[in-house]
Amino acid sequence: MTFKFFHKGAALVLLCLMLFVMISGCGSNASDPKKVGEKAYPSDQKEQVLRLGAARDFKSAAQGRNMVFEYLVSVDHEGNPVPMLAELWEIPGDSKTYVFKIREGVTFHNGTEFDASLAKFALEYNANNSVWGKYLDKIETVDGNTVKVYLKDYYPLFLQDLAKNLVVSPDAVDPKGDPSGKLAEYIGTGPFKLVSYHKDRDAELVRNDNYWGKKSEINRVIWKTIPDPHAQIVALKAGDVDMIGITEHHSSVPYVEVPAMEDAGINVDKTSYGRYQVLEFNTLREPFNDRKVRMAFNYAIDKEKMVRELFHGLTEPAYTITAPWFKYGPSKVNSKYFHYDLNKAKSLLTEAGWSMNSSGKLEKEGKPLEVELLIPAGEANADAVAIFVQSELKKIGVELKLLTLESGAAWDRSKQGEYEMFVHHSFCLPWVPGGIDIGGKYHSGSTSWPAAYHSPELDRLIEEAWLTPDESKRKELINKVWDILHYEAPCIPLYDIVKVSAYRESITGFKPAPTMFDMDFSEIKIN
Amino acid sequence: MESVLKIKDLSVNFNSKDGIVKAANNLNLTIYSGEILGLIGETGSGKTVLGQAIIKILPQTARVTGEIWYGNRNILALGEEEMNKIRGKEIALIFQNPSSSLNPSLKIGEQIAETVQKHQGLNKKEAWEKAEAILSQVGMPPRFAHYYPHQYSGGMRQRAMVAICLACQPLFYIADEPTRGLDVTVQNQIAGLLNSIIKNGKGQRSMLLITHDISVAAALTDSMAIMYAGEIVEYGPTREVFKNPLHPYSKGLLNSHPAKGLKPIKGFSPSLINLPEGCKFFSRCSRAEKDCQKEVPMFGRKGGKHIVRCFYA
Amino acid sequence: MGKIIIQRLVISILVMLAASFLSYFFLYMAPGDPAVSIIKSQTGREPTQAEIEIFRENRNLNIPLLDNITIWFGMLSKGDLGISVRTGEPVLHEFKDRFGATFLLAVISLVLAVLIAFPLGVLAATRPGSVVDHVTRVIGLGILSIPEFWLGLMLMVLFSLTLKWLPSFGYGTIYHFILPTVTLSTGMSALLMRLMRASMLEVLNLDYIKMARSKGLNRPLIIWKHAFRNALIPVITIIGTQFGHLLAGTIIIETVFSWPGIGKYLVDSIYARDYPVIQGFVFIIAAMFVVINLLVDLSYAYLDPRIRFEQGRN
Amino acid sequence: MSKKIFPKNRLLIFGLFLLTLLIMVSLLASYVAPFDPNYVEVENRLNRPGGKNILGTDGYGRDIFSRIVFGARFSLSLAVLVVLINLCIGVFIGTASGFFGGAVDELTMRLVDILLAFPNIIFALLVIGILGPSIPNLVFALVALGWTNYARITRGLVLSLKEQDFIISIKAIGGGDFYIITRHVIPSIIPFLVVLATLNMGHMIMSIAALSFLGLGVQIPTPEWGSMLSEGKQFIFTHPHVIISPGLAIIIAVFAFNLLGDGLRDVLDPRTKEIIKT
Amino acid sequence: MLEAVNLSKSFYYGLFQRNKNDAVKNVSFKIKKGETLCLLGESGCGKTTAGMMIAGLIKPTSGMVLYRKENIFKYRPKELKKFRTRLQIIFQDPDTVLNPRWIIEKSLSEPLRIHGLANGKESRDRIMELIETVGLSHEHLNRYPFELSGGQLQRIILARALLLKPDFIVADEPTSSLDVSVQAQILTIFKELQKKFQLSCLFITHDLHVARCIADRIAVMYKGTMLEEGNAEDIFSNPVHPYTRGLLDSLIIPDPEAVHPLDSNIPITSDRNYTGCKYKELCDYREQICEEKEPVLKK
Repeated sequence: MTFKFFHKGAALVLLCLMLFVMISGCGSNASDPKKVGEKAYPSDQKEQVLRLGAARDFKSAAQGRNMVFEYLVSVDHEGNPVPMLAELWEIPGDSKTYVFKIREGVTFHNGTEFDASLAKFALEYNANNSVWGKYLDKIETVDGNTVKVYLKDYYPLFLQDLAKNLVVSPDAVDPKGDPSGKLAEYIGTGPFKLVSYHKDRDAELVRNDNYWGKKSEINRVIWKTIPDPHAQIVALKAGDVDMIGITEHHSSVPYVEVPAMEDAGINVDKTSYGRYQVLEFNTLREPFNDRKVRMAFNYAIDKEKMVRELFHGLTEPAYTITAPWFKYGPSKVNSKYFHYDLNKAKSLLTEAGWSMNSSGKLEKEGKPLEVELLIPAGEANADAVAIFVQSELKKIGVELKLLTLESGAAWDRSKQGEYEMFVHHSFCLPWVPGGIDIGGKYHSGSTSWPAAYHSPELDRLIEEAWLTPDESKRKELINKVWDILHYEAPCIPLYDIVKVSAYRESITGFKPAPTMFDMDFSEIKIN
Repeated sequence: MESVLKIKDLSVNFNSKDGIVKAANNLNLTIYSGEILGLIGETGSGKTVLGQAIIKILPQTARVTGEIWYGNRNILALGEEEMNKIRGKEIALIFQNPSSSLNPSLKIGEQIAETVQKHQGLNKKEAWEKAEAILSQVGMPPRFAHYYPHQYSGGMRQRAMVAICLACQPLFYIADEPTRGLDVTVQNQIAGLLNSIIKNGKGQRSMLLITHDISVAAALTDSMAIMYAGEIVEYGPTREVFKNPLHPYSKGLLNSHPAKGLKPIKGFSPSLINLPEGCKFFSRCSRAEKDCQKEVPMFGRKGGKHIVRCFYA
Repeated sequence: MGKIIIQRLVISILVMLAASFLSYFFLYMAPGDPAVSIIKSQTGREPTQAEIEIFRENRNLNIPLLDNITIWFGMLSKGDLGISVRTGEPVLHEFKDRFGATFLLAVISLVLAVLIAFPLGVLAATRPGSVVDHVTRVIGLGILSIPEFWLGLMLMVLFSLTLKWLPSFGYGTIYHFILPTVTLSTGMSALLMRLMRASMLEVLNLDYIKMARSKGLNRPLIIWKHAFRNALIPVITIIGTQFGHLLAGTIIIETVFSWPGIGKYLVDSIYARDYPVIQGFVFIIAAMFVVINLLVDLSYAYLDPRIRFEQGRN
Repeated sequence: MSKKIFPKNRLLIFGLFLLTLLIMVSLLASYVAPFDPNYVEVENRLNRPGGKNILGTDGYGRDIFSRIVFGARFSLSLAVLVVLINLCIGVFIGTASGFFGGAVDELTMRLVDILLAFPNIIFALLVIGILGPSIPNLVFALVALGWTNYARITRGLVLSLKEQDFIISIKAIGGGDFYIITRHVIPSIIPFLVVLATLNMGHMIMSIAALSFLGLGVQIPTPEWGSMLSEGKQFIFTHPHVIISPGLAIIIAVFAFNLLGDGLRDVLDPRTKEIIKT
Repeated sequence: MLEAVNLSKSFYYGLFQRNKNDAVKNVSFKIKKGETLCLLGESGCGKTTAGMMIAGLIKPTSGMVLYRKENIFKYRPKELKKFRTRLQIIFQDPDTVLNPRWIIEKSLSEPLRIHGLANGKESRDRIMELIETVGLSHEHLNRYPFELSGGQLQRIILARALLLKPDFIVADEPTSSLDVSVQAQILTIFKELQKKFQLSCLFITHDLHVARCIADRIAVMYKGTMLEEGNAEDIFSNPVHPYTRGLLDSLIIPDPEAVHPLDSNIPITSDRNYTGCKYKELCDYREQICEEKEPVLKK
């Protein structure tokens, strides 16, 4: 039998055909004629186009969503709830009922007017994905612009949680109008409308001319995805994008690049959002079950030098567990801060029973002081910090071993308390910063941090603080919590992870948003 | 009779990592039109090199000296371009191993047609028609032109090889061990085919038949030259050489054949790298004297065309 | 030939399924929770237990392993590869949106490499021992010693930073293609060139090339018609197997040049423990291997009649 | 025979020289390196080459030259380890399946087909992405697929050897399977394996560097060339010297092995060329 | 001495091993002590496969080989090892039979080492003795196979085969890759040794001239089947089977005076398996029955 099928060029034709199918089937996006962000949109006076260089895809970044969607309630820089789509709210009586007055004159991007019933839908939609949903009893519309939410129990963080809940149109979810559906279309009330989107590549937004608040001068925002931070910087310098760093909820612009950028005439904004990088101790294990050792470690690290040399002095060393200026932050701590003091560190260790041996290493009963620092892979700046801390601890005779684990595995270790030290960072708004909420890091109910510092006294104070609706009493209790924690030194706060945004000289009116998940374009102009 | 090819003082050396291989030493040979000249020798005696030297396809490491006169042209002095006009058109080489000498990825027809296309300026279609005609000339159905070499049996491949060489009806053929490795019956067929090509050439065609098989030589050739260690030791009309072999080696070779008594020559052939001085057959020769070891004997004429390179023959 | 292809297909499909299940199984068994990784990557902090539970419930992460496999099978039979845990979008869409970029990068690099390698390889093989041969050999060997990602970085420093000729990253215009494709094709062309040279040298020493010479054919005809085609056969196989390395290479190059392809997405998905994406991508990549191998087989048959008729003869 | 060939192959000699140099440097790392490779001195970070740091310092003020020297020790020994493990597994499986054939052969070769189809970087990515970066995981990821090539080539060699008359004749004389394998088969394929392993060494050094570059290799602060590149990548536009010299170190090491393998392939056995193509 | 009883070997190939190729079909013969049986046939007729089965290197699909009335395929490992000293095989291509990386002496002493028969000086003496018997000298012992010519290697192999003092030799085309003069040397030595050691021999060849010189009896094979068997003299003087006759007719004699059976017509035969006589396509005496039945060997 001879195989007639392969007569002469048949195989070649087939090959070409398959290649063609593959290219045309998969490369359809590639042949999009619109060159987003290129010269097609000149930044002249008539149309102001802002091109953002972003590390992440538009839809997977909260900052992207928050251009299109808004919340009922937002938070300010310290964490106080502030009105947004809810003009005002009341908490009558038992602190379990919330009455929201919906702002008038707000329309969705598709033209539908935002009212109480749509607010109710948005709340129901979010209840499915939020912790407060567990406390929810029912939602009622009182009239055209009043919504009443009944909770089953007192939930202290309800308003803060709302500051993460997007107000979406019923038309935006799939299936339409179903509160348990999933977000399919970007129909919100925000200052910008999404007009085109290419996954991992770019997105284009135009100004919402019907926006209820202050309208931006910017007509058009181009979101360009550039995952590599250095590539972002090159793009910024080359003028391919106007602004970078602003789109991230962490510092994506490497600190090391900042001086050179400033030299090149690029504006750099450094904003603190109170997120601190910290080294957690396992307080259940030797040697960190001893407060003196924990304190000694705190004294032993020259954070000033670290910030100056490794981070070009762009940020501040941290001496409190989280930023003191937060609403519930450690603003009134009585304990002394652990400023760099080698002698104190050494004497504390001697007190704790660790003595220097002949080879310059600390030991106790023949056991050397060796500690392992767990680094979750991908934790920003963790490697730099680890290597620095390693060299600092070496000076007091401590050998620090470094262990990088895939972050899921590292997280598992922390859950099982299987670590000695752990590079981590504190929470920031709109969550409760510092791990002092119920189930938070320093509460014994924490499932994630069983080996962090816990005590019955601390638990009592935390629980009491969060279960009282009385704001001043809560503050008082929380100050006590911070006192205990700073006395116990459960971790080494290292430095403030400031968010760096960089933008071209032509841009004026840059204003940092209250939380790192938002962007504020209300004053921005391109000259 | 007119001479077709005259080889004068041809030597071929190769550089190898073990030393210089003297594959052919001072060969002189004349082939006359209409005849089949048999070049008889054992493995490693340099006979294949001679065939490839005539058509100038030896590897670049080969150093060829001497003259090869084809008509009034010295082949060794010709450029590659002029040579390409002779190869395949006037001189054709029938290779010894058809399975490896046919291009496995081209149809037999194509392999015949491309020669025709090149030398006779025919277009593709005409060339293919010609190819089919030639195939039937060597006794194969024309449809076989559309087959690939691996679809042929061993004997058929050898026929295809002959067909390729026959394509432009050249006048001079070099057949390099055309019957090697074939079964007895197929051997006869190929031998018959070669014989008919020359005999049908009206005295115009001639052939250099390189073989180690004295039966085939006996059956086909008009005259024969016997090679030993890169040298021709005896030359003469086939009948005479068989009837009266003069050189001790020729005698031994003929008598080694099972049909002729299976009487072996003692000893081993020398390697082409370390050839002895004097007569190369010296160490194996029963009639050798001292001077054989010192001097290479010259050819001596022994009546008619029969010549021999031996002092004592 | 037909039978061989069917046999291969059957085995390949089993391989595809096995590969995707294995990757799923490993991910499922590995430490780490997709809920944590994903919430973390979106918010930059570890989620609370309550948030994790809600997320797991919403993204169907609480289904047991075996049930998940049957569900996946059911979906696969409808041409559905499930939904990404991370983005909540169908895996197939995620793949399609990104594959174009990777595919273009890989194919352009391959074509570029072939265009450079084949003529050079043939040139070197036809002049063994010449200056061209030695130079290409040493340079080829040198190029093969350069790590691709490093080469990419160096090209970036040279052409984007110092000379400012080309964009260092991104996707869109033809200029964006230059650095990544040059990076990818450099090593590949060195490899293919060496292969082509070796294969060609081997073929040029075969009897049928002597035969072609003895027919009086011109040198170019001998080289391209007789030698090149036969020399191509082993090279084609290598190109087929190299496709895997090409994909692997693109993963690294994509991270270097911020290329919006599947490579980076796959890496991120592995870290996010995005089971459906890994499972689906591995399945599709395996499927592509099957197609590539099939194409290699077909081109084999086209180039080498011995294979085409292998079954037919007996 | 060897006397004549070796001087001719200048590239081989050069490769041998480079490799000896590398091995010497890595063995005598503590003498060659002027500084402790892990000594951090942030005040001295990102020094340009020259002065007391020949190749400058990295982002933490560590001496790049010392790190490269110690990195040589690490990269070479890890590559040797992986290649040896691969070689042993591959030769064992390849010999067994080639020599005895049958269902075992069928099964292992299908497995090899599957594994060969898997791009090894993707596989290593999966393994290390799942299990986390560490040296044992790295070795596992590189071994899990790495042996297949050896197994395939060994099997091919054994299959062709098995059919050769000299093996059959020993069977006919009465030599047992074990005798034939240990006395004839394995010794006959050793030249091929040497070439294969040498060429594979270069490949392995690059794979390890690539994985380290992706952050999947060794733990910090181990000096390793790939992770030096990975750490230095952030300085590419401000201080390119941080990534140029480790890259050159990789190239030199890989080049040495490639030259050696290529030269050995030419010298040892002309047949090696046909079997080991790349 | 040795008897082949209905030996058959089929090779299976293709998808699911569905296709079958009968390499050898129902071959039977007997060889007496000191006798040489020549297995004569064209290439691909299955004669090598038959030889390998006799030597116990290939298991037959059916049938058996009896050595001194014992089936060699039923041997236990120990008996098989013993049998290996009694029967030796000589291959076609001497260049490939010795380990190319070993010097000749090492290869030569190998059989003794494997069977633990002799070592040291004793082994060396025996080797020296044999090496001289085959016309070589001790200087050849320290060489590598590639340094020796085909004829010399074939002598070495002969010597090695005789080292274990076998009583049976399977020689598979031992001279077909050699030149005529070398062939004559080897065959002469072979005949001498056979006489000296009282060897029985299965001699496989395609060369009628060689067969005539060496054989006591001849068996003619064609496409896996045996067509004719008999005394060498009888076969040559009075061939019965049309194939044998054709074979003898096509023999070219090294004599330019003779009439040579040159024939330029080519018969095209098919490779397929079919029923009936294997030779029917080329046979001048073909009749209807040849199409239907495969003839059996008769006296």
